[in-house]
Amino acid sequence: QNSMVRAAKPIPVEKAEIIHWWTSNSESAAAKLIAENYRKAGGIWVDTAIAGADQARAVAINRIVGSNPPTAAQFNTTKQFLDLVEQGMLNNVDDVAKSEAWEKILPEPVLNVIRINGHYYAVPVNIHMQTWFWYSKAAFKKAGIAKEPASMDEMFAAMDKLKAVGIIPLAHGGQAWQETIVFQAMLANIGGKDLYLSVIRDRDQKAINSEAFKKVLLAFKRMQSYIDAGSPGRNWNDATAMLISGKAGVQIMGDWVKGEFAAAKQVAGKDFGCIAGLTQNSPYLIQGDAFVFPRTNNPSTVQAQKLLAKVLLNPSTQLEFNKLKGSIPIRNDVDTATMDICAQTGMAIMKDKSRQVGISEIFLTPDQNGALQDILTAYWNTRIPVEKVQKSIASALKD
Amino acid sequence: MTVTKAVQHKPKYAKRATRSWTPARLGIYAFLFSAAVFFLLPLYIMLVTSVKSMDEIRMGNIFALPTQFTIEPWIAAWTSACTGIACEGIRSGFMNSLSIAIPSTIIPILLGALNGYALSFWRPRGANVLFGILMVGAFIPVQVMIFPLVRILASIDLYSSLPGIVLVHTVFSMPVMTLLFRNYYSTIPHELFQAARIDGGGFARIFVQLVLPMSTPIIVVAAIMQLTGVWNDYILGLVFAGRDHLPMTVQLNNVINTTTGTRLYNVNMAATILTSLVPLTLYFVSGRWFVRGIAAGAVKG
Amino acid sequence: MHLKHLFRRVVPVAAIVPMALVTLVAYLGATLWSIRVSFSNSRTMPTDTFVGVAQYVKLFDNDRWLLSIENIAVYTVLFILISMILGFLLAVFIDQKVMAEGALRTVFLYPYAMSFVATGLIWQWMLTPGIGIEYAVKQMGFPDFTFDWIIDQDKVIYTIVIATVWQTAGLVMALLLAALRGIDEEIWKAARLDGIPVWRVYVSIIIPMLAPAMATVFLLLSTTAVKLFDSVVAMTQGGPGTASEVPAKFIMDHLFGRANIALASAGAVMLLVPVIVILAPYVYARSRRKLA
Amino acid sequence: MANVRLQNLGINLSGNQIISELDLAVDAGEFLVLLGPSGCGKSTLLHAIAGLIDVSAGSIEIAGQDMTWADPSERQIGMVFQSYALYPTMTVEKNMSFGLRINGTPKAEIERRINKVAEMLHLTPLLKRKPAALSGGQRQRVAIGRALVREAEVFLFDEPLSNLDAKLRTNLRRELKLLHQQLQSTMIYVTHDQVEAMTLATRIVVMQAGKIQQIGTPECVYERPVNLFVAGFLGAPAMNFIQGQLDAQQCFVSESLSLDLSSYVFAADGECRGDVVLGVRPEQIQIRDDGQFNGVVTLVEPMGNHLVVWLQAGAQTVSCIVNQQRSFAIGQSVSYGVDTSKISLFDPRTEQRL
Amino acid sequence: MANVRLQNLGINLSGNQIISELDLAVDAGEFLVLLGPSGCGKSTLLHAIAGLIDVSAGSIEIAGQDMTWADPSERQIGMVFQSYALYPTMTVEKNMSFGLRINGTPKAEIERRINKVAEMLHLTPLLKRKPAALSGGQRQRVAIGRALVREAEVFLFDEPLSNLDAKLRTNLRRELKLLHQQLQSTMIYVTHDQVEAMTLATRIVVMQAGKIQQIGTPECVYERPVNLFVAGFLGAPAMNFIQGQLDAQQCFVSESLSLDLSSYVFAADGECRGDVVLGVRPEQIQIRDDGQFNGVVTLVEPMGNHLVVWLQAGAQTVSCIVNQQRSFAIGQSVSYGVDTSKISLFDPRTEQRL
Ligand SMILES: Nc1ncnc2c1ncn2[C@@H]1O[C@H](COP(=O)(O)OP(=O)(O)OP(=O)(O)O)[C@@H](O)[C@H]1O
Ligand SMILES: Nc1ncnc2c1ncn2[C@@H]1O[C@H](COP(=O)(O)OP(=O)(O)OP(=O)(O)O)[C@@H](O)[C@H]1O
Ligand SMILES: [Mg+2]
Ligand SMILES: [Mg+2]
Repeated sequence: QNSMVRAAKPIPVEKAEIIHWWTSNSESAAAKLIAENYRKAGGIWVDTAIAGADQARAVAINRIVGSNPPTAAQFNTTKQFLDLVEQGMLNNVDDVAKSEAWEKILPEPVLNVIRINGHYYAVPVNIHMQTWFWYSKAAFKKAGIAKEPASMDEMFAAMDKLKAVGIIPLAHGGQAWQETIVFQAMLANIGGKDLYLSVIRDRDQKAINSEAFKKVLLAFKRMQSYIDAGSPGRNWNDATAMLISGKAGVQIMGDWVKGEFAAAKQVAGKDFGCIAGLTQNSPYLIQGDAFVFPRTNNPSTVQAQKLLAKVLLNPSTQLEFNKLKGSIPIRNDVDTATMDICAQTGMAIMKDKSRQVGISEIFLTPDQNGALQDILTAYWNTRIPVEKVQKSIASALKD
Repeated sequence: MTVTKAVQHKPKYAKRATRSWTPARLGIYAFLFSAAVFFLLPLYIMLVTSVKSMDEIRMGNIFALPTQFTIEPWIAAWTSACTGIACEGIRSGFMNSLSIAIPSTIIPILLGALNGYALSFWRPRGANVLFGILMVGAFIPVQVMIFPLVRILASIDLYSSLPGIVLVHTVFSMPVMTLLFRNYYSTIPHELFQAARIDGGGFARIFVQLVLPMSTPIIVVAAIMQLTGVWNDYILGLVFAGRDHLPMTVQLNNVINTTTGTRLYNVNMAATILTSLVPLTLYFVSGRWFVRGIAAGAVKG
Repeated sequence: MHLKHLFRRVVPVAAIVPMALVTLVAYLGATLWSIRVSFSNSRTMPTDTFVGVAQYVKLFDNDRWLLSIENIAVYTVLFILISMILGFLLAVFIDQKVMAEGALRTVFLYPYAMSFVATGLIWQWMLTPGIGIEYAVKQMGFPDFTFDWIIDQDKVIYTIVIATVWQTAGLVMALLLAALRGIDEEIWKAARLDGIPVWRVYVSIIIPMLAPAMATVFLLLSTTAVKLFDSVVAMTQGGPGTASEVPAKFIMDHLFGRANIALASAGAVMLLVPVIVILAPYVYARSRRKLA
Repeated sequence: MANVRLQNLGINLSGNQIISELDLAVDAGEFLVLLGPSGCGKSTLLHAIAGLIDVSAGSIEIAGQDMTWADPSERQIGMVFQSYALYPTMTVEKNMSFGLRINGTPKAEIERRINKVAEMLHLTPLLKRKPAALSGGQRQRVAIGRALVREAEVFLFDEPLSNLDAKLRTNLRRELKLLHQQLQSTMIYVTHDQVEAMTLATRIVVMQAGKIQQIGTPECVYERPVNLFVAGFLGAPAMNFIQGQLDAQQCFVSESLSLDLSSYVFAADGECRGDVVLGVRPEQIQIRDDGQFNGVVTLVEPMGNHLVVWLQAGAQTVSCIVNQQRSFAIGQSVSYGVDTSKISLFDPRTEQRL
Repeated sequence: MANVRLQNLGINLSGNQIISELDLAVDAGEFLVLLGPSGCGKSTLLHAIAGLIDVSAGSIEIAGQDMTWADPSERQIGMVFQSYALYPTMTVEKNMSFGLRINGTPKAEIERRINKVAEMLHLTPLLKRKPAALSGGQRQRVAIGRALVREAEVFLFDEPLSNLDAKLRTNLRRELKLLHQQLQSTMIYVTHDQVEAMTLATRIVVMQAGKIQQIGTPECVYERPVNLFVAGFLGAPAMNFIQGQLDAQQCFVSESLSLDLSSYVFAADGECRGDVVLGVRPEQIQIRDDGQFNGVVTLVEPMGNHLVVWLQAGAQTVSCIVNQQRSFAIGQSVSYGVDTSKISLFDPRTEQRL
């Protein structure tokens, strides 16, 4: 171990190199805020931004393997870093977790991910909700939809109406991960929390083969009939642009789309609406970013890591950061009055612990998740009997 | 009978100077022109996109000329686009890219030429088997080899350093560079090499004074390939160069590539074109090295 | 004298030491490493828990992998064929002492210089029905024109062919141009005297003489084709659905995002199998011929 | 069967004027041999006739048609390149048959011609080889074969037999002559071999530095060279040149010689006197016991069927050919006579024949 | 100054046995001329001596050292390639100086040698040109020059003068001879030119199909060929072969001839009788009024300094050389005599000299 440390460029006491993938303008601003706060707290932020989550994580892992680890690296609050922990490649931040009483302020699904064998290995920073229904108020008006849909059936009805007036009902980017989002929206909103958990968390074969799940899959496929021909390959923001221009009615996407609306000077609640869950008890699917701390014995680096952990969860950092990022704070004790209406809605829902559920990646290994994604995108894009899809999912999620 | 008379009488064969517009030549130009249109169409779209505002781009007519021409994206791409917490555009990586690209172009070309030369002319024992393995290796996706290479480089203290990334580029370019030169040298008359050996030329001397000067066309092609490859490389630079040497493409990708952030297509296009200017310059000036008949007059028969 | 003697013998061998090191350490090493990993149950990191051929079984049980193989087969054939033909034609035509040769050469080469992350997007736009070429042609007064390969499960792979050919043909042109220029003028003269039509000269004399360059191009294109990845990611992300998935993307997804390097390695190893099957007899034959 | 007519021809190669103001008319069916020192422009001229390089001035007429700018393929020409220019990827057979196949010559006919030519050139066992696996002379023969199978109207041969052994060369020389008689085609033939020139040519053209010096039958060029250059160029060993004066009695006087030249036929009318250069071919100097002049043997070169003996006569060295089976010792004094019936006289200033 | 010794040499090229079991010892300072029909393996042999192709059997010794596997550069050899093999990217000057520069010869010395050789080869005005801008003969001279400047121990010349005009060739032949005398180097020289062979060689080697047929001085090989092949190969026009019988009185009898050969020196002892082939060189047949035999003139070839007259005598065609300034008409009957002092006799079955 010591000989490997030799290879690393020694980081002077306070310097902290952080690998992250926040590179777009809005993300940069958010990252800059953290950096600023970190600096204020006495640290020195050395920025290594790498676009693309996979890419950034791969670099972080390789840097660790190459004995030249960063001080901290961004991961998602998912099982992504489980292997690193098992290989003993990460430092824990138990001290900070204890002193800041994470158990109390962080949502349960997130705690379950970052706490491994009783140790805390990551600092979560935000909660993105992936399965928001965004809709264009102008489009809804044009189609004569007065009321915000409050169930999946109403949603389908609204979409039919949109279709009838020549508006593309669902603005969809035809990329596998976006299809997974639609699927999760269906599973959460139609299947409800129980089915969601038994399929995604418990990987219960019975549940997967059940009629209820079949219904979810059929609804998922039905969604596909609401998209336009140009959807395959489209980026999510181009889909959002369709909402902005009124060409399309609804988009199911994470809360980062707010950045697009903002760039087009559209206001939540006025120009577009956001629905976190169609029903009162639809689960709120938590996804988020977190930072992990590669193993090092250098006390000053450990120091820097702990300082970063503190800064990241600092309430004011949390608030300002999440405003910029479009997500909501990870801590439940932040005053959100200054946030936009969608964020406030989200925060409100988060108060209900029973609605807090992790996204699939929190429960599935990256591999299982990927396999699921492959099946779903194939199902979305081709004609596959739903029974076959059920079978495929069952076998993909089997151990 | 005077010359002019003869020409007047038999106009069947006009002078070559005026012959350039035969149907065949028209066909050639027609083909080249249509090919050029096909090749340029994407560039056209890139260019118009790069001078449109995002609002206009959202409207979605990709072919339309900008209603409001703006140079902003170009300035932004070069000087102020965010690539992390720094918002200094892609220029910050320019020098890094140069410092990687220059040695990573020259060294692999020299090594490739050297290998090709050794393989075609000296044929050391077992070299062909090595070459065979090398060529098979060229089919392995680069990414698969990253992990073991990181290990190896770390063990020799070259990980995350300029020599490290140059070495990595050298490794990954070796099959193609060797192949390029080996096959090129196989077309050079072997007798030249023999003559040089009689003249007392040793391995190095023949290589430098005889073989390299005859290699200019292929060196240019190799330079085109290698410079472009290295210049556009992203993943290797990212993994191996170390944070102080991150190439421009990392900034470029940071500008372009985002999953959940906003995409500024106009800036992306401007940044892409800006980044490609260095290889493009090489392409443009490379013409004079595509010399004709480099071995002309060497051998009879 | 004796030392000099020895020196002369050693130098050619010494010259390929870098190549030997790279070949043995990097390529052979990486291949062996991949093979080893592919027999383990490694996830993010290589482990020593061996599971036999389980990963391979899993691989060939995977619809996406099977589809990827199918795709890459179609793609490789088309891509190599079209790139070589187009590149060759461009080289030949540019070699006819045309005007503005330098500009044309750059025009054909420039796609190669552009990061495909951006140009891939442009191609995606151009090929997307409703906004791209289809839209433009409709505007030009052909309302019935459809060009929707990129959203067509069965045809999407062809769009990748189009875009990658666009990217690579210029390089093929440059390579072949360099070779064309190396051909002795006298051969041309002889052929002209023989009254052989120009196209026949190319087919019967020049192309055979270009064989080494063609071999270079062919191998070069094969390696890029088999490793096809960036373009797919930039243009279709493997979609629609999994219709344009390719092995390298499968490997990369599992290498990074899906943290299953064992499966990824198994995929990489499987990529080599056809290559070795094709290349080995050739290498063997060559070495035999040399011995004889 | 076609005549070739060059008028006022000028050729530039990379800026150098290689050939200028050249006029040459080759009759149909003629066998014209081009002679000239290395680098004088013979190959260039052939390439121009074939249409392979552009002329910078003048015109080329073949079979009565202006072909100055015609494509080589339209000129109905068969050519043997000095550098052979074989198609490296084709077998010998393919090399020879390629043009015919393109022309659509029937298969049987192609085969017949190939076999005939291959037989004649002793290439039959090599038909399946590629040029790279041939010896120099074999390659040259393939080059000849490729031209011959075409049975063209005009043949251009650029030193076609230079790399062949004497025996084969003699054979082929005869075959070419026969072929020429059969085909009645026009042949323009570059050679450095005097025997070839003398035996094949209907006329010989002697060139120097891109200019024609003399055109004439072999005998005429050999016996009545128009200037010193031609005189010195033809013949091996070369003509002996002896500086001297012509006196009023048409008697040539030099340091070592004094000859009565009253029977000499002057090229131009008018009186000739004063400084002249006498040209005597070695075979016109006979070493015999009753020779008028004396010399000392300085070198003897046995050539198999004859000897070349070099004599020192005063300051002058002369060579002579001796056919008798005699032997000479270096330093030996001999006497020799000069046959004046075929001598030449030149003006030392203009170098022209008198 | 170095001797070259080949023992039991065997060479394969792509599986064909080109040379087998060849033994040859070249003395130091010798000028050995290799003769043989096109494709017999002369170039191959030179390449092997130079170390450019690997031998499959036997050994090569140079200057007393076994050099069979030595590097070409260690053999101290200067070579003129049949195909020239000029360095295309270098000027004529650079081409010639390349080897010297490698050896580290001082600049001034290089310049001196280049100038000397260029002068001798008439290359001085071309020193700055690249090979592509040279004529065939000029290229060949550069190839010669490149070898000569090296002043090596052993020179290998592969038809070095084949593409030069007769005059230049005569000059260079003499220069080479001089140079050889000066340098005392060993020269192995391939040529198809009989004059070169006869004038330059200290010994001639006649090869056929990779085998040596005869080694000897020019006179010996010319006058006492060991077999029919050598006899027929040397000499132009070729030796006349006449089938006949030798009777007990050593009298040769054929359809048209009957010669007393009692003074003939047989190669081997023992009695010779029965079928033989008589070899008579054309110059040994004299057309004279008092000739014993009669023939009809079928062809007359004027060669400038002599005539070749072909006679039909019975079924036999014989050629003879006529030096006198006589003219013959086709169909004319002439009588001729045969000089029996230099005839050869061969066994028609073994083809060996009797
Ligand atoms: N690469 C090869 N493979 C097979 N045979 C070859 C090869 N190269 C040459 N040969 C054959 O070897 C024989 C000898 O060739 P070489 O060049 O030594 O002949 P040569 O005596 O120099 O003839 P020339 O007088 O025509 O130059 C020839 O018959 C030729 O066809
Ligand atoms: N590309 C060129 N540029 C300039 N000069 C050239 C070029 N090619 C040939 N020459 C010159 O033109 C002259 C004529 O060349 P050409 O090949 O016609 O000579 P040649 O009479 O055939 O001589 P040889 O008997 O040596 O073959 C030569 O002096 C040569 O140096
Ligand atoms: Mg010539
Ligand atoms: Mg030879």
